[in-house]
Amino acid sequence: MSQFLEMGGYAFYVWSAYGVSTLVLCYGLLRPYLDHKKTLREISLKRRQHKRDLND
Amino acid sequence: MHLRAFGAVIVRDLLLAFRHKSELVNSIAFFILVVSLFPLGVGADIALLRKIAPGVIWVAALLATFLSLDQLFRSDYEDGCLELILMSPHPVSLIVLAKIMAHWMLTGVPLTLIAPLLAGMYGLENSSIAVLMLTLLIGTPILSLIGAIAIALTVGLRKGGVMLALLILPFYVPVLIFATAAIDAQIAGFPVSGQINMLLALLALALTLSPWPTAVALKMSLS
Amino acid sequence: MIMKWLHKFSSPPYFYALSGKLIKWLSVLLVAFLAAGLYGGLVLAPADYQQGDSFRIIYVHVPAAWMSLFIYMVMAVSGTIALVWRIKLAEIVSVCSPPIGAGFTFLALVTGSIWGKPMWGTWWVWDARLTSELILLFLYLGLIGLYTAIEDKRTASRSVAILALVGVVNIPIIHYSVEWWNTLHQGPTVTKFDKPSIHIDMLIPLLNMAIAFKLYFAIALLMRSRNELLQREQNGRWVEEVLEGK
Amino acid sequence: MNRLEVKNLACERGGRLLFSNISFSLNPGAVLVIEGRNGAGKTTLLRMLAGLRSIEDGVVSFDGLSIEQLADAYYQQMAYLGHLNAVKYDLTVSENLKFAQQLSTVVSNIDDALHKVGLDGYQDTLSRHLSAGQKRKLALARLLCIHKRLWILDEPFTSLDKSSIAMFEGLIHEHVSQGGMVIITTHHPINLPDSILLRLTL
Repeated sequence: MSQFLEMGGYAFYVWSAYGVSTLVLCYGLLRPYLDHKKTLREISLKRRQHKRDLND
Repeated sequence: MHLRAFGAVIVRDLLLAFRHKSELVNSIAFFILVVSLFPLGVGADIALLRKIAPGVIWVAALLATFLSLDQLFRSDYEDGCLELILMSPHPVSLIVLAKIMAHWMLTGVPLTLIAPLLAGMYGLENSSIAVLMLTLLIGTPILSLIGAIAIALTVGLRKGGVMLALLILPFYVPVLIFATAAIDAQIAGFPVSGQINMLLALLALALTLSPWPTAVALKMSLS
Repeated sequence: MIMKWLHKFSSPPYFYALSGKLIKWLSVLLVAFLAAGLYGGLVLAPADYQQGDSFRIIYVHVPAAWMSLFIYMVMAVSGTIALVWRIKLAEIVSVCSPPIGAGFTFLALVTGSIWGKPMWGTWWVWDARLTSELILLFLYLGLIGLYTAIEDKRTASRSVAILALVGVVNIPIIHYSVEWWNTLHQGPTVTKFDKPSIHIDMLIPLLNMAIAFKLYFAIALLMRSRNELLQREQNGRWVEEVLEGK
Repeated sequence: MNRLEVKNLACERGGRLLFSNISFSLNPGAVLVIEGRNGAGKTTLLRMLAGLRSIEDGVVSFDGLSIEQLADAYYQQMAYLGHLNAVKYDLTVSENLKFAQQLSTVVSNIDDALHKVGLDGYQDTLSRHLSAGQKRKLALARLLCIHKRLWILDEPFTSLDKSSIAMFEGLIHEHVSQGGMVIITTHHPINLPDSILLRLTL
């Protein structure tokens, strides 16, 4: 296992490259997921407010 | 019938520019300033200066043209003339081409005429200065044509719109590469016809392809 | 038949529901291909005789570089469809793609320079491919900047479509002029940045990773499109049921 | 027979429905007054009719053809006057008008147009030196010296004094009686004969 981690002496380069990739790709999925939740909350908030204005 | 309008737009823009001299001088002053600042930073070693001359002069010309492009639509946009032009019975891309040509006459041509002066400062001999002027003559219209697209896209923006237009500079890369390569080839004594033909091809491409997106972008910015 | 399906597919509520299911299925596929690609690339593939194990970065760098161009094409095509036929869905796709494309371009740049470090000792090399990738990143930033700068969403997406169209015409020109410029200044050096001779065991994981990245793009695009659609249609009745459903 | 027909035009701005299913048709010899409180979308509607703003849903057609199909031909028939006067300050009055004429096809004498709006003798003054009202009159003079059948006027009376408004109402009446058509938004009460007036409230 340690031989695998060592990557023939290039461990730092290979794993930093893969590390950056995981970061970028995860962010790429996380961001829309959170935005989606935020948009849903915003819209329901606006609609509830809209309903309240209507019946005042 | 369209040619009359084409000429009218050019004449009007030239007239406006001459009545409003400051804009004219700005881009030329910027060009001279940037080119003459470099030796102060890089040192006056003539061999080095001669080596970087094509690149420095061309990048300065590129930026000078781009900065002066902002006026192309901005004043018309602010006083409503842009709407008048968009609603004329003539194809908008034709009128846009007229405006770009007027802009080229006001910035591209002066830059080309002043370049030999600055090239002299960098120790270029006459033959490479001739090639420099040729590349500027062919290259500056391409810069105006492509730049016009970005300016049309961002003319309606209030905040930071101008800076955004800078992001069209990547499209200037081919022009910069072939122009500076032509001058380097001349300095090294090689024939320059290859690079010059590439520049002419880019000019033909820009002339035919860029007015249409500029016109559509103007309609976008106004809607 | 196709038009009917396209019409049905493009109606917002239908698309919203369908994309929800699609994302789930695609993520399963993504995990599968990713696992295959990574395992193949990191473990099975033999080390390169010249670069040793550092060549394994190729399994991230090359698919990312392919994706950066692929996404630009997808964006330009969907932008043109949106401009010409005014199909709302195409507009949303062409607007949601730039951030993902920028991500992949950035990834290609970073992994490229990390890969170059052991070979040439410097983080940045004016290699033709890396330079073109850098310019492509500027193009993506321009698109994202333009979209965020314009308030009205419809005009913003059409302006982005125009810039993307102009971009797609210029990308080959930029690429070849940079390539030409590179050979001019660097001359025939041995550190040509091409892929090592591809052995079949090395190629399979590369293709798996490429497919995995395409699946990833589809998922990210669907997620962003659902979000964009929700924002644009927030007054629509179908949004009502979506709110109850959640 | 050139008529302007609008069928269920709708417009959405900032996620809010500004107006919807607006339908009307305007025949030569009529003036359509569009009323509505601020923010009701009057200007947006006019800009859509002028082809400046893209039309998402609904159809605007002139002489039976949609204005998108007509494109340049539509602009031979229509003149739009917005909030901005479209006047170049560094050009003189006659240069401004001459430029507008060079952009259009059917034109008439500049001096007559200036006389009608009360700007005679201003031919060679730089537009910069005109007052706001005079600049507005210059924009109106432009309408007169380029012959367009359909006028679309957005608040044309701003910065005009009483007599100038009356003068301009006369010009509208004259234009309409010669078979022209006018669409206008204004807050001033319009005194034109009701026979030629149509009203639309947003």
